[in-house]
Order: sequence, then structure tokens, then C-alpha cells
Amino acid sequence: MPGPYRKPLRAALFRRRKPPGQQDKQGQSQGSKAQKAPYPPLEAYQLTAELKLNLEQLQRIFAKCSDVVHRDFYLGQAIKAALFYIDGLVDKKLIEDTLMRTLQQAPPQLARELADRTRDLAAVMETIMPLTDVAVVDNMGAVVKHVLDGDTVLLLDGYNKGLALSTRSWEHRTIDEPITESVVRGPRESFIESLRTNTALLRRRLKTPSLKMELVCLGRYTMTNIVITYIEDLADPAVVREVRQRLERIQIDGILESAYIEELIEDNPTSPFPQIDHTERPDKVVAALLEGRVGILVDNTPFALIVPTLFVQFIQSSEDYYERYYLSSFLRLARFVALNIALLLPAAYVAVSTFHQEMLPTNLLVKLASQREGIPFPAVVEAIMLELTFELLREAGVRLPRPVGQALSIVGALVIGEAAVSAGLVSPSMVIVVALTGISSFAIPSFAMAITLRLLRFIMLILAGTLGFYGIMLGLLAILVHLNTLRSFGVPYLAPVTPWNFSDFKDVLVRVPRWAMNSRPSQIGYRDPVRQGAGLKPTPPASSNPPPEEGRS
Amino acid sequence: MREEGYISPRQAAVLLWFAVLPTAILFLPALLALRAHQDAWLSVIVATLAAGAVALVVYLLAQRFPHHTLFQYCELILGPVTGKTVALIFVLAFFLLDAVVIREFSEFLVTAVMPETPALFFSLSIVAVAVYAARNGLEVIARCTDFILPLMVTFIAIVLLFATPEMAPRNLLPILENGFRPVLGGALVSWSFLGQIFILAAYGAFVNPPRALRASLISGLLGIAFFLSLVTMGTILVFGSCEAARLTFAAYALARVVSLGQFFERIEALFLAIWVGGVFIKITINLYVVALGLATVTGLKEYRPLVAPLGALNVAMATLLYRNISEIRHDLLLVEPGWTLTWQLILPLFLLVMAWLRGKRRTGI
Amino acid sequence: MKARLRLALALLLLALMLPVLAGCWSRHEIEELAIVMAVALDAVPGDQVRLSVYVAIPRTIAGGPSMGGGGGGEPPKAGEVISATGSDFAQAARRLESLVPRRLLWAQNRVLILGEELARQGLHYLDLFTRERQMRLTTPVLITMGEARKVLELPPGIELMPGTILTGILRNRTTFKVELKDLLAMWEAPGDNPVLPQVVMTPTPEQESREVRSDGEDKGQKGAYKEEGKKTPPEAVAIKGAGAFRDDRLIGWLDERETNGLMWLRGEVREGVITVTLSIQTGGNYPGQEQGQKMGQTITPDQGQGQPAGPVEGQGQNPSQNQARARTQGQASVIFHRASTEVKPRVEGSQVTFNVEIRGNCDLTEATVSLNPDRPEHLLAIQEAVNRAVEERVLAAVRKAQQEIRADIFGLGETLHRSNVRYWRQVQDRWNEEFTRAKIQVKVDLYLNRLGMTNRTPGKTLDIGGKGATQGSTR
Amino acid sequence: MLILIILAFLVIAYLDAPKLWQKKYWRELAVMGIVWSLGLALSLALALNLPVPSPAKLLARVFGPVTEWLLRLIG
Repeated sequence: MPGPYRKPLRAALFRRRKPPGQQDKQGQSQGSKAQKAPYPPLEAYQLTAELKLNLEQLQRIFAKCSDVVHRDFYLGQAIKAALFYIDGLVDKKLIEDTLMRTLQQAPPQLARELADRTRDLAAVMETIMPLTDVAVVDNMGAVVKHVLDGDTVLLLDGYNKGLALSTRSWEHRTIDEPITESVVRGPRESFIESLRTNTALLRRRLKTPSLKMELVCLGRYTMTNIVITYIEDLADPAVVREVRQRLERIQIDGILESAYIEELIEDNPTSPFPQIDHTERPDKVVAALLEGRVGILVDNTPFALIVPTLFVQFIQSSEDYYERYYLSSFLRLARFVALNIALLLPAAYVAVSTFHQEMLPTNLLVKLASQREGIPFPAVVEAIMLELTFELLREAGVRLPRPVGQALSIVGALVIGEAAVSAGLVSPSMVIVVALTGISSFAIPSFAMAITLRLLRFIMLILAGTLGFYGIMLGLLAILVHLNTLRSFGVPYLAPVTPWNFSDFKDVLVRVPRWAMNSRPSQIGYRDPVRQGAGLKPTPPASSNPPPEEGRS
Repeated sequence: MREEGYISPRQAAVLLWFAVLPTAILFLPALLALRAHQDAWLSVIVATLAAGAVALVVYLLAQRFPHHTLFQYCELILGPVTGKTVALIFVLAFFLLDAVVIREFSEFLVTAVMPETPALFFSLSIVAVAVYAARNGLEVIARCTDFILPLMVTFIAIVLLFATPEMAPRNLLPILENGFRPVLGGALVSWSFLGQIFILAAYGAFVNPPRALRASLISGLLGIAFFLSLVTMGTILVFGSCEAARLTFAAYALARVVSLGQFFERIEALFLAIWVGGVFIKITINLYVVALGLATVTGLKEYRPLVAPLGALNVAMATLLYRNISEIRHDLLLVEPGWTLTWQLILPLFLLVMAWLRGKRRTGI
Repeated sequence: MKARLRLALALLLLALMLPVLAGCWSRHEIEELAIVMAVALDAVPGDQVRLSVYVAIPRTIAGGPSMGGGGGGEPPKAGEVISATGSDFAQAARRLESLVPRRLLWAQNRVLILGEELARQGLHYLDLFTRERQMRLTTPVLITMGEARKVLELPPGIELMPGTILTGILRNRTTFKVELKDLLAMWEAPGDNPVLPQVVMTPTPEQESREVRSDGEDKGQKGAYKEEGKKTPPEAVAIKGAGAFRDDRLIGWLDERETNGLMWLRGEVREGVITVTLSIQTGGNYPGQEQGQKMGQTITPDQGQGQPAGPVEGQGQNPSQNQARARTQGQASVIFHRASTEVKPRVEGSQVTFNVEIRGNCDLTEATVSLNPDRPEHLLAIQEAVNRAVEERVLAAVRKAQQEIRADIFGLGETLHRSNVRYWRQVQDRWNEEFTRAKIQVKVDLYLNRLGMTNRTPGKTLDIGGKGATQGSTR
Repeated sequence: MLILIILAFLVIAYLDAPKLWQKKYWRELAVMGIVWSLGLALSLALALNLPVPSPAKLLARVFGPVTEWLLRLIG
């Protein structure tokens, strides 16, 4: 029966067509305000003083939920009680060994007093509860939420309140090495899907009460927990407020990955450039927090978001800070070159070979010309074709199981490249250009930025193929203007190059030594610019190795 | 109307460079060599002194009316009707200037790079990007220069550096062969480019802090004089004044001479690319000023909607203005000096005098 | 935001429209180009000009190394010479395009060769080569006796193409190099006249080498090559000599010596070798002289230490007198890396005098005449001879210019212009005439100060003017 | 060509006009409309090869003499 599916959809579309006006950005809003509460509308249910009624309601709410466990028992053999939890989300051992035993064997006097209402529900908590994380819940919505979160809810007969006992424990991946951002030197821990583990990873590195972790719950169905984390003394309160507001604005059915949020809180949603950095490395998040940035952790995602994000961050890798600064600086420069190559090389090749032949040294020109004899396609088409092939290869390599993927990319690159060249379909130099471009795009630490550049590369290619260097320049200018309009949570995207800040250049194209990084990035960490004490540059101790002639102080 | 962004004094100065240099380095050296022969570079310096007068007037006006654009204080000084008329003249002048720049730009590209492509296409494409930039406001334009300027400076430096083997110092001699008059004649021609620093009157109101305006005027003017005389001198040194005068696009010819070792010869395509960046800023800033001025004169809340139609009109105007490059040269030599002197010096001077007479000044915001 | 989206949409639309609109304006695939490597310009009868271009064939050139050494058969041609005539070069160029299935790419042109006839008609035809955007003002210009097209038809030598051969030679700096912009500057400057290096087709290598011997110069002998199996007599190309213009017309030719003198006078000489022949009479005078010229420079070596000429100890002696003894006749060559020329005009009344001072340092690079390194006089003798030689060359060039060409091909007028504007004003309109009456005084100061990696001339230990190293110091 | 010009101008109008309309910025809309129609008219006139006087000519007539006078003043 298609009706029930189609109709609401139509209605939703219809509603989105004429937004009520208060939503100006993403059309994700479904209109009415009641949507914030989860289905079924829990306002209809209420905790009553009668356990039986409460259980009935709960059973109705969790109807056909086979993973919900409901257990009736007598607390202290005197008062009727019930435990409610979801199997798989709780530490069953804890419940069975400790909780049940304690509750059932509760002092009869306590049970009597509870039954007589001479003592409050809190007495259970105060006297016998073997768990620490216990909260009193007084409405059905909270009960349901807690149950869904993996807590165990204890209901007592005669009370219109319940106790939510934190018994969360579910199967999750162990902390592993970061896959997307592996380093030679540096911590090998990465975030996992469990939010609590992730926050613990952060907290373990930042042992300060200044590290704040604000909880936001988003997603009508997924009820995903999201943590806004920042160091209170460093982060710009305006940015924190902005993050909070942007998150609270979101009304969505579900959040499966931090990318959902990323797309909903970006400053310029139409830009091809990533404006929010993401990472699976706790150390990178901590470094960002220490600079005054704000992290956003999302449950069920191993990727944390970092805001505000600047363009330069995409050519920085956390390892830069763990290796010697000469190497890091060199690598950063190399990445910058790679960035340019990834964006421009095929375009420049096409421009030079079809418009500006005078630029080539004669020998090279002649070589290229002889290579291209008999190639049936214009250089632009050839470049686009090869680039597309390369993208396909890459895509296929990523999706396939790892061992197969490797074989595929080798086979693809070698066989197709070789065959295409020997068949005279493409010129060898074009294969070199495309390969170099591919390598360069892999050299960019940020996958998101690399993807953006890949897309822009095609536009540049078309521009170069139609207008030569002039076209490339037009494209670059448009990109430049666009980048200049971008802001990430109020911070200019291209800072510190523009607006120019020389002091921030210590950590842009080069990384200066640790002892010279005395201040935080001015646009982000301005609340407390001093990162470390001055004069940290180590000098050999004068006493340990005194110069023969004269002592230096 | 107000613009929300502010620019730093340094950016203001750099914008000044970009408001003058891109077309100037391309066209001026040859015209100067025609007028002042081997003393062309002296003409630049003389013209700079003369342009100092513009800078002074702009500065004095800006001091009287801080946080006000040219178009705003026109009205404050002369009253609503006359003021609006004069402001409209300025708008038109900037508009024409922009059209001329667009035309020069496309003329150059067609002649030197892609003769088969219609000139209209170049004007259209660059203005499209310029519209995009101008809509984003002064701050974005200024920040774009932060990227283009280093490229431009590096490139000029490279060209001049690697052209040194081709340079013959004797080409500069004898100095002042025919006295000072040809130099003055050359100065008059360079005036039509150097006077464009007047554009600071239009965007100087957004310089923060306002009292740094003087510094940006001075450094802007000095930078322009430095680069312009350097390029002029380089052209004369390489080609000699006779041959330099024959060149249509002097700086481009200079770039074509350069060879970086045996490998990196013929770098003019790079020159083209970087120069396009410079002209882009010049067109954008002018377009922005025109839109801002028109919005001010007509009392609009926003200039943004005007940018795109103005850009389109500008392209049409650029096509209409001249029939051929000879007319452009003729105008640059024989019309522009008088015209630019009138609206970039005399008219502002008149404003200043009126303001002084009427005792008008505005100190607050 | 909506507006942003719209703008992005508009820009995207524009970007998509670009290829449609732009079509293939100005776009030329690299393989569709005929790469012009050298251009020869000739005048042909009937007021026509002929434009000949050497178009490279990439296939052959790129396959270069592999085809080398393949015995037998004619080596595939690296390029082809195509020519077309027209009433001017633009027309000829257009006609050329109708002969070639590809589009001509002029931007890589390496050299511009003027034919004699055309040069005699005037240089105004060169306008195309400065106006057309692909042409470069830095193209070297050469002139040749007879037809310029012949130069392009040369068989390949070390380099595959005549363009690269010629630029290669020019890069060696054995002769001067005139780029198009220099040519125009010489033409346009009121006190200057163009001179162009001359490219000559030399006959067979045998003749060539004979010429070398008789000449005593070894300038511009590159391009000689051996190729036996050709039916046509092998020809080689060399750049030597120069064509001299009065205003824009070719008037006459300078030979190699004169060209060298011209280069000295114009200050074009940067590095080079000067060879002089001199005879050293041991025990007596050592007159140094240059071949063919009677220009004595006599020095007297220090008699006190000097051994009498002749028999030195042992078997060094040889019945054939000259061989056994020190070689008293022979050549000495010096190489110099830096030299500067300074011209100072002086006006007295209506007489203009140019004082030319040539300075520089040079190293001995070859001495076939016996030489004792410990005798500074020997070096002095060579030095003097070198100075004479240079002076003589300069004077020869001046003579030629003043008497035959009757034009200031040295740019002396410009020097005068720069130093004495007032006098220049009076003479600038008839400068060439005035030039023929100008006095040119040459002073050459080339210092010979290094001996090179060895000191003595090789051979059995001979002794000229002292025991040399065996006796320690001569002083 | 004509179609292209009109298309381009329609795109320009589409960029801003709807927003201005929504915001009821009539004044902006009017000024923009004037500039827009001037541009359209000029472009069409140029495309149709109608004789349009160039402002450069006007400037030359007025300021050519001024420049000449200046030149004479100088030398």
C-alpha cells in the first residue's frame, strides 16, 4: 500500500516549498515545532504512581522491540519494582550480579518505609544503590531516553518517578591506529565510534577542568549525542556560542556521521572547499583545542570536527609537530607545491601545449610534438579522459577489499597506461602528467581538500583548453575571490596569509621550532595569546662543559 | 551608504598600486619614450611629484571628512543638488576609466596573445570575475591583492633581473638632451595614469585606522613611482629609446626578451597570467567604486545589485569607446592628460576650496 | 545563501558556455604545428621577396638517438625547407601556409638570415618580424652573401638543423651576435649603422682546413663536419665576417679580421683567442710579428743571463738546425675572458677624434714558439704582439668603414652624441660623412698574466735565455 | 548574438532583482533597472551596428584642446 509512504512525503515537500520564514538556510526543517520530540509523541504518556500502568505504557511504547528487557521483582521482598533496559546496550553482568542481588536483598525495613512513603525514592539511591551514576527521572520521555541510551531504569510501585542507572556498556571497536592519518612518529590512538571513549581520550590528554564538554542531542530518531568540547580559557566564547546555536538549529531525523553536521553548520554551504576540518586523531583535536579551537565529537563516528578551520590546516599534518622542524617545514613546502600541482599541472600542460608553445624549449616541444603524432584526441580531451580514468581507478581501488584494490590499481595503472600509450591513444607525456598529478593529490594530507582540488582540476582543465593561461588565470582569480569570501565561524579562511599576520606565519608554510612558537594563532587563540614561556630555546648548560679559557654565564 | 568591511593602510596602499600600475607598466613606457626619449624615467618621477598634489588634495579632503567617501562629502560640501551632480560626474569619470582599462586589457590580449579571439570575449570574461569580486566588497578585493601582489612583484623583479644582461647603460645617456621640456611632456602623459591614485578618495573612508591614510597615500605613490620608473628604465635600457617608442606593449616586450638560462626562455605567458591578475584588481576596484558611488548618489542602501548591470554596461562601453588601438594611444597622449587633470586634480581642488570657504568639516562618524 | 547560489550558478553557466563560445580560438594542437626553426629572407627578381623557412619534422628529431649510427642510407631529414614568394613577407607567409598542411609556429624560430640582395634593397621588410606577435625581437639576425635560402638547405651536422647550428655557433661567442632588436636599434639610432654577422657556406672540409692554416685565425670554424658519402659536395656553414650597412642598405662586407676589429671597437668582444706569429731570436732581438703584417715589436732579452742561442746540452741538438734549437718561430695564442673597450670622443674645431682604449687580461693558451716561463720578457713579447694584432685589426676595420663603406658602423656617433650633445647637433644629419673624416686612435692594453697549466713549451729540454727552472731563478 | 546578449542580461537581472523585489527595495530596483536597461540598449545597439557616438569622441573634443594647451604650456 503505497499511500502512507507517499502522502507524508508529498506533504513534506509541499511544506518545504514555502518555508515559514524563520528558516533561512538549509531547507532541512520540516516545519512545525512539535517535531523536536521523538516519535511517538511521548507527551501523551506520563509516569504515574502505579507501576502496572507505567509498565503498560512502556510496553506500548516499546511494542515490537524484541531487544527491550523488562524484569519485575520485589525490592527488599516488599515493594514491587521493575527494571527496564535494552539488551546489548547494558552491562548485563553488572545488572545480574550486582544490581539485582542488591535490590532484591535490600533491607526489608527500607522496602517497608518506601512502601509506606515515609521515605523518598532517593533513599534507594542513598542507601543501597551499588552504582554511582544514578539519576532521578520524573517523566516518561526521560525514561525512554535513558533506556534508549543504554541506561537501566528502575521503577517502583507507588512512585511517579524512576531511577535511571547508568549501566551502559556495549560492544565496540577497540582503540586502533588511525587509518586515514597514520604517522611515523606520534600517538597511535584514534577515535572510535563510542563517544564516551572519545571524550575519555581527550580528557586523558587534557587534565584540566577548563576542558568543557557540552552535550547536545540531535536527530529525531537517532538521538545522537554530540559533544562540543573546548578549553574555556582559550576558546572564543563567541565561536562556542555560534557552534551551539548552529547545532541547536539543526532539526534532522538522523545523524550517522559527523559529515551530516559539517554540512549543516558550514558558513558557506555552496562552496566546494571544506570549511570544517575533521580528524580521527585525539592528539590533533587536543592541539586544536590548545590553540583555542572548538571540537565537535559525534557519537558513532570516529571523526571529530574542528572549528574554526583555516585553509592552511589542510596542508598541515599532525606529524609536522612531532618531527624535526626542518623536515616538517620542507614537507609543508612540498605539500604546498603538491597542492598547486594537483590543481594546475594538467591545465598548465594543456595550456602550454595548445596555446603557448613558445614557452617550451625547442627540444621539448619537438619531443612532445612527435609523441602526439597520430593521437586522435585534442590534448584537453586526452587529459580529461586520462584524469577520469585515474579517478575511476582510485575509486575502484578504495572500494574494493584492500588486497584486491591494490592489485587493481597496479593492473589498472600499468596495463591501461602502457596499453593506451602503445596503442597510440594517449601520449606518454600525458600519462606522466596525470600520474604526477595523482601522486600530488595524494600528498595532500586532507582528503577533503584533495577531493575539492580534483573537482576544480577539471574546471581548470576546461578553462585551459579553451583559453590557455588566460583561462587558468580566470579560474584562479575566481577561486581566489571565492576563498577570500569564505569564513569559518567568523575567521577568514585564508588567515593568516590574508588578513596578513606575520607572527602566524610561523606555522603556515614552515613550522618554526617549538621554542619559537610562543603565541597562539592570533585569529583563534587571541584570548590568551601566550602559549608558552619566552626564551625556551635550549642552550647547553654552561657548567656541564665549561670552555677552557673563560667561563660563560 | 556604508561598506561593512575595513581595510588596513597597507592594503589601501597596495590597492593604489593596483589602481595605477597594471595598465601603466604596459602602455606607459613606450608612450614616455616617444615623448621624453631616454629621459622617460625622469618623467615618471616628475609626474609623481605632480601626483603628489592629488595625494595632498585627497588627504586634506579626507581629513576634513573622515569616514566619508568622495561621493558623500561632495554632497556635504556643495549641498544636495550640486553635490549630487558633481558626485555623478565622478561616478561617470570612474566608469569611463574602468571602460578604458577594460578596453586596453582586451586590446592587449587580442594583439599579443590570442589574435583569433574576439576582444569582447576577454572583456566579458574578466568583467564577469570582477563583478563576482566587487560584489563581495572592498575587504575581499583588498585581500585578493595579498596574493597577487607578491606574484607581481616577484615577476617584475625576475624580469628586470634577468634582463640585465640585455641592458646597456649607455641607452640612458645623454640625460636631459633636449632640456627639461620633453620630460615635462612625458610627465603629462604619465599623469593620466598616475593621477588615478585619486581613487583613494573613494575608498579611503574604509581605511582603518583613518589617520594612517597619509601613510598609505605616500607609500602608494612612492611604490607606483618606484615600479613604474624601474620598468620604464628597464625598457629604455634594453631597447633604447628609439626602439622602445616603437613598442606597443613595453613591459610585455621586456618580458619577452628575458631568458632564464637555457631552459626557461620565453616567459611571457607567465607575464600574461600575472598581469591579468593585476588588471583584474584594477577593473574590480574601479567597478566597485563606480557601484558604490552610484549607490551613494542615488541614496541606496546597497551597492551590490548595481555591480552586475554596471559591469555589463562597462563591457558595452569598452567596446564602444574606441575603434582601434591607435585611438587609445591618441587619447592617452593627447586627451587623457587634460581630462584626468580636470577631474582628478582641478575638481577635487575645487571641492577642497569650497569646503574651506564654507567651513565644512565633519569630525564624527 | 540564495544570492550566492545564484551567482555560483551564473558563473558555472559562464564556465560551461566558455568552450561553446570560445570554440577553438587560438588553440592549436602541438602536433598540428609546423615548427619553424630558421627563416631565410631573399629578394627575387621582379620586386618580389622570398620567404624560406626550415620546418622541423618532429618524428625524425625525437627519434634522433636511435637512428644515429645506423649504417647506410641517407639519414632521415630533420626538417624541410619550404619557400614562397610574395610582394612582401606577410603575403609570402600566407602563401607558405597554403603549402604546408600544418600551421606555422614562428615562436620557436632560432635565426633570421638575410640574403644579400634583400639587404641591398633595405631593411624595411623586417617590419613583419617585429610586428607579428609570434616573432621575437631576440632572434639573432645573420646575413649571407648570395641567397639566404642556401643556408637552410645545408645537410645536418652535429646538430640536426641549421637553426640550431647557427645559434650554437653564435653562443660560442666567437663572433658577435646581433639580435633583431639590436639591429633595429642600430638602424634607428642616428649615430649608428647596422652590421650583421655573416654566415658563409664554406666549401669542403679540406679547403676549409687549408684556409684555417693560411689564416692564422681559428675563429668561427665550427660547423665543420665530416660526411663522406654524400653525392653533393658537402658544405658546411660558418659565421665569419660581417655585412656592413649604411643606414638600412647593405654596402659591403668585412672580412674576418675586420670583423674582429669591429667587434673590438663596438666593445662586443667578451672572450676569445688571439693568435700571433712571432719569432724569437735567441740572443738577439725577438721580433714579434703577426703573419702578413710588418709590424715589428722588438724586445731585447736580458743578455746577462741569456745563453747564446743554439746548442744546448746533449741530444737535444739536431742536425736540422731549427728543429734542434729552441723553436724561434711559431705561434702564440692567448685566451681572454674579459675585455673592455672604452671610446672617448674629443672634438677640436671640426675635427673629431675618438680615443679607443681596449683593456683586458689574457692567459697564454698555446705557444708553439719556445718559451721560457721564467723570463717575463718572453711574455711581454707575446703581449706586445697581441696588442699590435688587436690594434691592427681595429684599424683595418676603421679603414674599411671610412673608405669603403663610408658609414659609421661602430656606433661612434652615438658615443659622440652621449658625450657632446652640442657638437652632435651640428653633425647628426651628416654624421656618416663626418665619420669618414674622424680620427680614430687605438690603444690596446691587454695584459698577459697567466701561463696556464704548464709553463714551458713541450719538447726536449731546451734552453732559451737561461736555464729556467733547473737553475732556480733567472734573476 | 542578440539572443546571447539578452540571455546574459536576463541572467544579470536574475542575480539580484528577485531578492530586491522580496525585500521591497524599490529604489535599488529602479536604479538597477536604469543601469540595466542602459546596458541592454547599448549592447543591442552595438550588436546591431547602430551608430552610437562614443563618449571618447566627446571627451576628445573637449579635452583635446585642454591637453594641447597644457603641452604648449610646457614646451
